[in-house]
Amino acid sequence: MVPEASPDSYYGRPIIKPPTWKTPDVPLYLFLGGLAGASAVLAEGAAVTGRPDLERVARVAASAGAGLGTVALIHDLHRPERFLNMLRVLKPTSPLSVGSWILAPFSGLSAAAAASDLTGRLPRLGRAAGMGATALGPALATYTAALLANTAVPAWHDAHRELPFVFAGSGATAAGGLACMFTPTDQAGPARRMLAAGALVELAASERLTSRLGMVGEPYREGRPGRLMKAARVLTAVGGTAALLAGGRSRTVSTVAGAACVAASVLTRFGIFEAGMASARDPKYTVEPQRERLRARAAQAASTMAG
Amino acid sequence: MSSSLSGPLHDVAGDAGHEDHPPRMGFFTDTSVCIGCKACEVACKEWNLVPEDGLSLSGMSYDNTQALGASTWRHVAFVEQPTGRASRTDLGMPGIGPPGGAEPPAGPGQETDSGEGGVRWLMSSDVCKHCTHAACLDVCPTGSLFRTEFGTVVVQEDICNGCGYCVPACPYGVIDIRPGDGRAFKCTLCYDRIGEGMTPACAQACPTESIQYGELDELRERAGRRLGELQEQGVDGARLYGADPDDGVGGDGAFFLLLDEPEVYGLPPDPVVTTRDLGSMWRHVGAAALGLVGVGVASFIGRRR
Amino acid sequence: MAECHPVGFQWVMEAKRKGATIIHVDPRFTRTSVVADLHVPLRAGTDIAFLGGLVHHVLENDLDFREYVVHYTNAAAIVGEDFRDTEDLDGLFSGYDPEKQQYDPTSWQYENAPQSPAAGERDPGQPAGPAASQEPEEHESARSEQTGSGGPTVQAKPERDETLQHPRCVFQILKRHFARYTPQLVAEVCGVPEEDFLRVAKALTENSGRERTSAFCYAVGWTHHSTGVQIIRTASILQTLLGNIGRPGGGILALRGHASIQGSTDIPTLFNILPGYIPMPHAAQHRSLEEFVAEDAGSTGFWGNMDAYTVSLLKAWWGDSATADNEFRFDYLPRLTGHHGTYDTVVNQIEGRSPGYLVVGENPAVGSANGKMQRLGLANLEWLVVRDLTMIETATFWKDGPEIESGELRTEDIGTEVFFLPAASHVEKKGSFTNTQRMLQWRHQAVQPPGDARSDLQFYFELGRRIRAKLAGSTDEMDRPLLDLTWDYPTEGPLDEPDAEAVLREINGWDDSGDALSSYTQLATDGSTACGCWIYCGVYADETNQAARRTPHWEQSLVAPEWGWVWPANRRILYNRASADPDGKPWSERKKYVWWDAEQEKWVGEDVPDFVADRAPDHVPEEGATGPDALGGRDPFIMQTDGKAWLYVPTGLADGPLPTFYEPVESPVRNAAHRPQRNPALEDVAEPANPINPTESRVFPYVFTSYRLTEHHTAGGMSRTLPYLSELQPEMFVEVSPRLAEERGLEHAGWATIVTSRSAIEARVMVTARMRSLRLGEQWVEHVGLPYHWGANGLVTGDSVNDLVGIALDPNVHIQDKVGTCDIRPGRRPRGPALLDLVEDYRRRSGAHPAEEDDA
Amino acid sequence: MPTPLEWPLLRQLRGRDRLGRGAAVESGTTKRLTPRTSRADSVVDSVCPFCAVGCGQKVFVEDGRVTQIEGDPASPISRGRLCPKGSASTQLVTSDHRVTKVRYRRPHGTEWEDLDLDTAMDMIADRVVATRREYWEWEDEQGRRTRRTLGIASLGGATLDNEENYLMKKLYTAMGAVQIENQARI
Repeated sequence: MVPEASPDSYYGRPIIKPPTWKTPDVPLYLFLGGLAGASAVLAEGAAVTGRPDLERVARVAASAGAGLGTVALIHDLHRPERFLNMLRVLKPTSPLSVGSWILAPFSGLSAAAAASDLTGRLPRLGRAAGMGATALGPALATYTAALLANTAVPAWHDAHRELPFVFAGSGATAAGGLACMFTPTDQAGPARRMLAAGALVELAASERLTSRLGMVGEPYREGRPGRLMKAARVLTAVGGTAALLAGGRSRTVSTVAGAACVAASVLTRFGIFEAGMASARDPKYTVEPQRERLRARAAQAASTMAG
Repeated sequence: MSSSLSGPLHDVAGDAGHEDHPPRMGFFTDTSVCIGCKACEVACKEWNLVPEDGLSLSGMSYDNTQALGASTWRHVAFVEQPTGRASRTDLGMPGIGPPGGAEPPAGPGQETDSGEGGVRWLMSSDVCKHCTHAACLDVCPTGSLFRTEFGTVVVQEDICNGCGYCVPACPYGVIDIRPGDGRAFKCTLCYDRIGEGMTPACAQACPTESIQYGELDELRERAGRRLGELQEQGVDGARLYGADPDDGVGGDGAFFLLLDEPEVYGLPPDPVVTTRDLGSMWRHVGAAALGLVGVGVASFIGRRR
Repeated sequence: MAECHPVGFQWVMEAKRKGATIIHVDPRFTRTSVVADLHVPLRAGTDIAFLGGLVHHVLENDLDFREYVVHYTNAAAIVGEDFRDTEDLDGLFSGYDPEKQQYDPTSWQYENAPQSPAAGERDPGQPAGPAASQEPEEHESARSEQTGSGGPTVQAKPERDETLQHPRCVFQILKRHFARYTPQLVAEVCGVPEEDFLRVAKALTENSGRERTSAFCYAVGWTHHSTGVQIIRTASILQTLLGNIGRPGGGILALRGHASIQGSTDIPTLFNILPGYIPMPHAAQHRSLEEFVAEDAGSTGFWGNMDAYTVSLLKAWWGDSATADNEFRFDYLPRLTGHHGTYDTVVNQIEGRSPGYLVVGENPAVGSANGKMQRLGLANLEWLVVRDLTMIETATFWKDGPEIESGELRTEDIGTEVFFLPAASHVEKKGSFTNTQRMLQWRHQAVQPPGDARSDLQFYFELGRRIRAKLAGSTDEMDRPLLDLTWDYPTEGPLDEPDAEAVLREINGWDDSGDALSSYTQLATDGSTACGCWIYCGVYADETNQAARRTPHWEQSLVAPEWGWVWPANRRILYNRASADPDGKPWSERKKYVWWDAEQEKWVGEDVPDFVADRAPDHVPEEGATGPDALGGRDPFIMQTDGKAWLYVPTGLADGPLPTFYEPVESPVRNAAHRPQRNPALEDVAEPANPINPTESRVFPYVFTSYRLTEHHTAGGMSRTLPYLSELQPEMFVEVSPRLAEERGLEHAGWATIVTSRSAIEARVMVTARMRSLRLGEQWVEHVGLPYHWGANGLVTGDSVNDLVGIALDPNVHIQDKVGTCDIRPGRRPRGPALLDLVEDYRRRSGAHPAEEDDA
Repeated sequence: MPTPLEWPLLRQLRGRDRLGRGAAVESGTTKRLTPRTSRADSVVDSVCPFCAVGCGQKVFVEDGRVTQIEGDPASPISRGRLCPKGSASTQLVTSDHRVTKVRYRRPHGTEWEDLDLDTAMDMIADRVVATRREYWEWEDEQGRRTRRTLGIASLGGATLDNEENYLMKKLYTAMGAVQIENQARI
């Protein structure tokens, strides 16, 4: 039988279009942006406090993260030869436009800083570049939350308050984690602390996200994205705790905990990405909240009239 | 700036920097007179040279187009609805069909309260809404999507780099990337045609004037009158969709008269432009960025190890 | 109408906007039903019962438009004493010969009317033409073909009783004849509940009278039946009783399916008529021009000038060689001996009597009933010419037809030589189409045809030139008509195309000084005028192509007389004298159209009056007047030989003077209205490939009906090849009700096989509440709905519905039923020879067999 | 060549379209956009070739090719509207599916062959002449004059022009062919 008209959807088809963004390009870019942005902060701290090993690892991480992220971003374009069109305009309404204007200078600056650090040439310019990258780093790590949130994808849009914190925390976790892996333990203290603090922020923000979103948050808890998110949480918690408690004493613990946190950050981004996709595919996540909103408005109007 | 992002905005073209622009143009699609002929779909494709979009039978009544997309800029939905349904065991009633009322039922379809239920076949030609606050346009990083002097929203195919941001931004699921081409496509409200005073291809072809093209203000008035007529005739469920400048997208440049809930036609019941929350988003991003700075600073405070 | 003629339907929507009530009567819930105020599903093929019920309702409750009926119809005419109605003879009219399955209509005449040779004279002992070899005698129907546009001839105005009380007056006969078509019978036959039927009746009758009119629109849902002519007759009776003919907003409007199908009937590529509905001469009675015109010349009305039309046609064709001395070459016309319809031709082909075939812009392998017969015919030709835009199934039957797949035919065994010639499209040539409202519209040429593509005009012109060149010098009398033919059209353009306007000018005709004629009233019997089609005379008036006129509608009245040209005489509504009352005044201000202006002493109005321009309403013709002179001031139906609309048809129909309900040739039920099950005058086509399913067969329990979809065009040659249309309806499907799906285990979007005794096809299943289960008394009737656009070629392919359809013909016009009985089962059909086994099994179990002589 | 000043970012900063959503981001191509019908060399009045409603069409031609066919607003029949089939007319006449070369299948052949149009016409004329002669019938079995041939039949006309039908009926009748039919009966 021709499926009867359903009050919920048109033949069960999604109402909004799921993003055409590719995996792993986009979730990887989210991860790399966070890693690079937070690493820039870490590098600058290391420079200020005189931790050359940590600075080098972080500078390289920031530069490589931005570079690979740019590659991932261009690769995701369906017309990559036109990537420069990203700089035609600067649109505050478009996080991707804003992000392009962050990513482009950040990539250049972080690369210059890393190059200077590795070669020892032009140290002052390198340092200046590093400071520039650091200024942009936190924005690079967090704007991607707005990138996702500024869509009609229910699980992303509705999470627009928490996602930046999740991303900031996840970026810090990753940057700290990566630094822990490649930095001698005696210089890695800030990295461990960043890792732990990031983990805390990320866990708290994620928790708040899933609890506040209610039904629209389902995809974060269920199915494949739910499993990804859960694994990320476990790894973050374990890695964070281990790094904080034993990372200072054991290079092995530090490395493993760092790796766990990097992996957790990757998983978080994939989890969030896929949760959004899932919420876009099922029309109920689009329809039900909207209908609820209409009901609430109607009720309010009725009570205003009655009042 | 707030009215540039959400809420009523009378001069959309002016807001986009067009001086001395023509009035805002749009579509009013009156589904109560749609006969589902799909002339709009074909006329659109012929004019805009949109490629064929798949040759498979969907089983969704007479709708094998299935949805708007990069290669479908007009989509006629077909909804089959039982009316006055009775249980199958009631099939033994003599005959079928509408009741022997004194007056024919007002409105389309047939209703019955005797025996087997009747059926209502809803048809509606969907199209890009050319929102007052268009998320696709807002999020486009290249400026490929832009607001024309007619207040419509158009993709500039020479600019689009296929980033795909517009796709999930649209609260109606209209715009999409065309596989094999890589750019985003959607209805242009025949920007080239209306620039020379011609009618968009779909509206010109539409045999029953279900698709009406014109100045948006005038269309809204016309739609209001038509709704009044239908309500007077007692047509159940008639309503306007997208005509309210106070709605979540500031009203649609292409709006509809529907005969049932929007969801039934695959339309969101209360769409909101995502950039309405742009301020909040950026504020939270800012706070989180600052937080990250704080985390960074804090990480270097304390023991020197 | 919304389904097949969406743009025409805009006017229905316009009417609805102004308050009109739209009623849709159709087994199928279509796009029309969507916007109709009322959809009445009825069993396919029961239209006479439904319409008859409405006629009964009108007569029983005295709801006819009496003033109209008395003055403008033959309701008052007295019928002869010998006539016996179906009420008297158990479902048959007087004059029936059960052995021949034919009527002798002699007894149907008006009282005291002289016998009309046109319809009355039988032709005993006439040998059969090849096509009729199964029938020892020619069918009466061949004769009913021979009436021209004036309809059949009655030689005198009948006796009338304008009180309508005479027991043998048409009105009283009608009343008795339709008495049994009660709402109960309608319910029992059609499956339409009484209450619905009464709503239709009420809406129609309340909308009748001086102030209001109703229009009927129909298409092949009425014509494609073994009782098709009588279905339309029933509608005519109803519309005439309600006063809805010749008035604005009235009429019975045929919605035709091809761009110039009206034109190809007016200027016929049909066997039975010459241009302008002049009959083809018959071997038995038309041995001379004098005989040919005798029966019509001298009758009342404009058909009385048929001799002038014929002579002018002969002059157009044979020019100077046509003179009064040689009867204007009347003898050059080939004669009929029976009917030579397309299905007769196919039988001839199968039986090897007709080896050459030209198919132009048509796809019989998919579009004609009983596809197998069509293809068996094609496979038995010596040569076949196919002209089309795309490679249609008719051209490729020898390599990929269903019979190749099933193993019935082998490509190597098929001796048919096939020429596929690409045709020019409508923008690559100039010419005129005649649309469904008789309007000629000229198309200008936009571009040159590509490659070898040529217009059909050029093809036939060139073919004629070559044939004439090959026969040049022949002294054989058989070649004279070709050699004497006027065939010298000017050519133009890079391809040397004949000038279509020159052809149109010949169609229009000229006088003896060579000037274009402006009206058919100028046509003469003495050979001084030439005219290729008298009803088109005037299309080139003033040496101007009137069909090319394109004054925008916003610059003229609603009637838009300056757009195109409508035959006859640019008249938009036929018989529009009837839009005024007997005294010549408009029936009402609302319905004002054409009226008598006493001051100017002529008919005036919105349209070209369809009447003698200065004939006053009170004019009484002189005794013995003939032709137009015999028309009285109150005789609006000027082409009828008595000037009246015929509620009762005293002569000219093969299957009775009044419509009577008989079941379709294949039906799951017994005829509840009358004893005979099928049309008693039915024409069977006896061929092994054409078995007919028995009545009430349990093996074939369902009714199938074929139809169109908006998204495709006829046999698909112009739509299945186009991506934009193919994607809209990409696959052959079958529509069934939820009840039938449950009964047969059919799954939505799955596959089903539909079987008749002709063949089996497969289709995807659409289970939909739009298909209604109908209840006839204790019995349920289910329809299997089949859109018929698919075939083996093109972008989207599928089995062809016409392979299921059997052929048994309406005796008047030789058109087959589009409904029949079938079985439907889940799953795809067998491939190869297994398909034949399946069909054979069904034949055996059902007892289906080809028609035989005694098959009544 | 666009100057740097036309960089949309600068236009955005200079002009009223500060958010870069309208005037500032228009591309050169967009500014030059015109409907292709405005480039037509000729616009020809025509009529839809599908059903018999007779909707008016306008055919736009550029460089000898049809670039657009759409409804003619002036038509009192259709008022510029077309159904899906009519709307597909451009595709109909420009379709790749159209066959533009003569195809020939010899008796018992298994494949199509090429054939020159002129040769094809001549072969067809030969066959008509031969079949007509072979199947000629002066009178029927009762001795009544028939002056005809049943050897040649024709099908089609409802999709053709009146002028074409006229030449067909005229030629066939002169040939003595009576089995002339079209879709009107099918």
